[in-house]
Amino acid sequence: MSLTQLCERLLNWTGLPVEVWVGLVVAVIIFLFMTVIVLAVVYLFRKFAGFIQLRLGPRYVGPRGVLQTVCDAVKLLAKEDIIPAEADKGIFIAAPLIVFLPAYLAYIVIPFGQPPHFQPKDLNLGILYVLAITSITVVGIITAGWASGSKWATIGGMRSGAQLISYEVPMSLAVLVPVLISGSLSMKDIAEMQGDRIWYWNAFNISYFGLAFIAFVIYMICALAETNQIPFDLPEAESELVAGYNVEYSGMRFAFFFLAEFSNLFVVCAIATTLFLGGWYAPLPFLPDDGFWSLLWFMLKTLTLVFIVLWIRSTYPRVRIDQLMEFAWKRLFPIALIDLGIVSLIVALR
Amino acid sequence: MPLSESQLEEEIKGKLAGVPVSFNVGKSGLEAHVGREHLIELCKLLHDEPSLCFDYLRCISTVDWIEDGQIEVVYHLYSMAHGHCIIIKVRIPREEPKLPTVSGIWAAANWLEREAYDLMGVVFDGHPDLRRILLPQDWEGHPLRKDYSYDPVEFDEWYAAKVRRGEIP
Amino acid sequence: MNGGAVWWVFFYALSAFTLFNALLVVTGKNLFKCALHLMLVFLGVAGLFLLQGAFLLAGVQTLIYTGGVTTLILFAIMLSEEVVGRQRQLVSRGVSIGISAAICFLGIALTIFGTAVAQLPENYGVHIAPVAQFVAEASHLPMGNVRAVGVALLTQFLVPFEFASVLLVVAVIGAIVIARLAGGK
Amino acid sequence: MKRNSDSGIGSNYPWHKQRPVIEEPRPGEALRADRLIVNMGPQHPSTHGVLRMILTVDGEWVVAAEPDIGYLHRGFEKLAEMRDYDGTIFLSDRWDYLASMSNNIAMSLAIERLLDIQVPERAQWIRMLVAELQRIASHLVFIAAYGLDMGAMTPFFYCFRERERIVGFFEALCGARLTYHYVRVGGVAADLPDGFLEELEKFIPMLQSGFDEIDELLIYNPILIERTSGIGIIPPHLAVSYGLSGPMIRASGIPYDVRKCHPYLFYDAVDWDVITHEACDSWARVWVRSQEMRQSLRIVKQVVERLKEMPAGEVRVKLGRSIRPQKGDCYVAIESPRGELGIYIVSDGSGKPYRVKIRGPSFVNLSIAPRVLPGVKIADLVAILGSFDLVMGEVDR
Amino acid sequence: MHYLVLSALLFSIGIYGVLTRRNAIAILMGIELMLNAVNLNFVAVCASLTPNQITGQIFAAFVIVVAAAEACIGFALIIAIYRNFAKVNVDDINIMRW
Repeated sequence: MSLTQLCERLLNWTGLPVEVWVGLVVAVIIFLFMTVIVLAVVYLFRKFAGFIQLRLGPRYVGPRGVLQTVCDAVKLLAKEDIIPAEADKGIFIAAPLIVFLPAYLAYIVIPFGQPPHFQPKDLNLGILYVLAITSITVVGIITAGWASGSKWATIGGMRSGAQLISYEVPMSLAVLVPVLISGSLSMKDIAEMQGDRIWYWNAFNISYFGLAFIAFVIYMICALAETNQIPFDLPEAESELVAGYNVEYSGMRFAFFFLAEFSNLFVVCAIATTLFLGGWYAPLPFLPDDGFWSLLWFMLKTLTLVFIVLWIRSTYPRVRIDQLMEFAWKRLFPIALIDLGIVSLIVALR
Repeated sequence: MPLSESQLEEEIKGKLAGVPVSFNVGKSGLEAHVGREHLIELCKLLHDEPSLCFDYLRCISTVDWIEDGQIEVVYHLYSMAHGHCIIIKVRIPREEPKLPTVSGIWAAANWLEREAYDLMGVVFDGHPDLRRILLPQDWEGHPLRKDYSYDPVEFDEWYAAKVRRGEIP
Repeated sequence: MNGGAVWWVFFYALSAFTLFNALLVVTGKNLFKCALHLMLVFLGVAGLFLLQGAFLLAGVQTLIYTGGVTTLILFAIMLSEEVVGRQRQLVSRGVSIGISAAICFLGIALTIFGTAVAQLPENYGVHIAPVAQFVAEASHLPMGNVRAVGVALLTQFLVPFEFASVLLVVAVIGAIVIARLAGGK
Repeated sequence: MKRNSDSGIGSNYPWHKQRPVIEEPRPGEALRADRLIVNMGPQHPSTHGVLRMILTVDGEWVVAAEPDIGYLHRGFEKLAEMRDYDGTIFLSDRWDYLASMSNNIAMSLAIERLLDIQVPERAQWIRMLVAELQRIASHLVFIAAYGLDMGAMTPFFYCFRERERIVGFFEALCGARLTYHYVRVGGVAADLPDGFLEELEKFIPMLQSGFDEIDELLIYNPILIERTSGIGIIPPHLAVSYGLSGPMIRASGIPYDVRKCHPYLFYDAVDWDVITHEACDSWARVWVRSQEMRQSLRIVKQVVERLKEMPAGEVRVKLGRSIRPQKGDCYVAIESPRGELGIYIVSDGSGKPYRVKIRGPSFVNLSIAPRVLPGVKIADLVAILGSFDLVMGEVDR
Repeated sequence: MHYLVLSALLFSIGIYGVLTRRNAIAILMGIELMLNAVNLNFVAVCASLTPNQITGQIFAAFVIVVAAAEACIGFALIIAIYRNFAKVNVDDINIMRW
């Protein structure tokens, strides 16, 4: 009686079909994986920002400060969360969930490694699913701004909402380029289409005369704006008059926002690796990239992208709100459009 | 190119028809003592005259000579073009410290005069917005006057009265 | 598509969820909460599409409705209501009129549906245009649905597709002009 | 026209009674502009110190701005009248708390001018050395704070690393890190500790490379340039008429520097040039300050050579127990990092100054804000106010 | 068959919403509900009656597109009305003159 048969009998006994249970287990795994990733990224960011700014990052909690973020998380959970008087409770509690869910749901589609057992569920919609999900965060942010009652948070919510929307458009166009190149929406196919040679990857694919690279750059810029990173981090800018949308949140709910922000960052970089940097493939053919190796390569690439984002985050000043909007509509949008047009021409001719 | 004190003195005397101005050279350059009525006339001359062209008002100070019952207002001027500077002193009686404003000529005078009004009580008529600048608007008295008595007990009662009247929450 | 018992469980759950939220949208007191419930309705409808195998449609619905239209509603609410302060309660008027209209419509609709389904000839849909032949085999596979819709859009329904794009452009420009003209800023 | 024709159930429903009162939009008034009075400060992260700006805001644009100051008013001028001459030096540290050396120098020069005493040459050179180092430290704080306003976290640490070293030298010199009262009437409190000049000489090249790093990191950063250039324009004639001074007036193209126009100490014996920029906008003000740091470094180099050759002599004139200048008044101005810091002292022969008037450069520089700020976007407000480099201690005195 | 009942219910709720709401935005929400109900119908009919054809789904897609455009225009109008009359209460806005 091997373990699987035991599980089989157990699951049938509960009457529900097996897939439901598998789904639940996968969901729990993803949640744990995500929290670990977020804690690691936050720790890395603090250490790295410290290095750039001539100071040491967290050093005291745990060996070389590793447990610092864990303690932060515990502190946030334990802190008493206050609900402002004139905030309407219902939405106030719902808002962080709306913001957090998309970041969490997007993990299902990302192929972390060799498809069969490293990708939770390969949806044929892939990219469309991810775009649809990330557009829900906008609603969550606006509700957060509105629900916290204070005039400043509402205006902050609207401003960051407008920012997210205006950067979603060029982002979707940039995402369409690799979809066109590989001809399918599903993330698995796009990654496989790129093959395991570095010059086959979309970003560095010379056969498209660097157009895909332009799309990659546009995607990263929009990714910065979507996750509210430094050049575009207007909502939380403390020196601006208008405070951010999460100004009234504290304790557990703020942890949700915090978790959502960093897991969004990781998700965006993961998608970038799948679309533009050849998913789990190794840069050179002779390097091993099946089975566990594929996971390693994928994480390596994603973390380098996260590294770049954090690097930009700690060196650049903030862009002004109208420059930010103008940059999105007047510069990114046309370039993305033209880029898409030319690539579709090439794909049609080829 | 900057005129020395003596040349400056002749220059001004030449231009000034009938305005009683007395000059002397103090520790920090030429001083012109003038009456309250002719202040504006002198300032306009100093400002507009191309050869003098005092376009930079460095400072307005007020001194409270309590023995001879006068307040002395001192203007320090400097000319960007020529590089020479002059000091104008005006003495006004302590009881009715009225003086025409020069904020029309030099915009810097706006705040400096408001500060003089706030701390010394010199009223500059014609000033666009003569309000207290450093002290709270409802402060009584002008601290820099020699006869300004400030005793903390009296202040506490004044403050408590205001709180009772509900002006301060 | 109509699978076994699990399919029905999901169907009833989703439809109950959607109807419940729709009722809340209609009878909600606070406008902002109505908008959120509307968003949940959209998600419910997207789920129902999935049950029907219309995968692409579910994705499009989520992207356009939950992402776009709900945000549009939220912005409209914010711009037109006082930003903060008294939440104007939505006084519903003529409740009786509404209910009566809804019920009589329901009656008419159900009778039509009932009779129509009964009279349908059994071989409805047999005569399929040649192009649709390719579409037929592909439509069942999940991946196929997306491909099928794509192919159909650009072959069989090209003209309406172009019209739709023109309409969208006109709509966007029109909206900007209206908002800007009145706004004057 | 019957209002509710559609319902037709009868017209006794309440809403018939309320005649719809719609105020016809008067022809001229296109849009009900809802002006908002907004308070920025006195505890706002980007106003350095306790400055409260009362802004009337119309949507995104600032319509009027009125600074409300006086929160840090400690009444120095009245205090000075109750202290003897030597005591006023200790007051001067707290005017412009970022550049307390220059305050001390201004006060002591004014008193020395009253007493007509000759300060030993070595003391004058030390005063110049200390003044220029203080200018570099103060400009570093400005650039760090300005970077923070713009959202760049990293330049803050680079600037403060350099500043820590300078403050370390000051500590070696006079034991204090912020309020030094090192410069006294008649000279300097103590001579340079031995090894001080060699240490300083080793430090100068490091500072030079530090400046280039900060320039490349913040001043020539494209986002910063795009964000600060073209806003807060102060044309030259306005700058002069409003009596601005220091980097504010030099950024509008007018080479007015107290060290050049009214030379004091040995500034005319040292070669350096006045930095001006024609752009008259916030970025120009930031650029002028960063270039001025380099000029100050040049001066420091030359002063260190001079001090090296000079034998270690006495650095302070022996004055009697209490200083009693005869009757008279005098005005002395020096170039503090923020502009022309002028002291007007009137003495009536007694041991206490009769009247001390402090001309704070930030006070006069701030007076142009109500003229420059209207018509600016809220987002730019922070950039413009930051570039004024205000220190509230000096504004409120 | 069950889908038809569901979409009819949804549609009637939409009608109720449109008729009883005084706020213009709520009315537009009601319209959105109705459009969704229609979409549901399209997809249901297409899947049940013609399993191997997807014309129904394409039509539903077009309905979504048109509905989005309509919503966009609708809300622009509402904002314009609010800007001039400072209220979005449908009863009072019945004067054609702007």
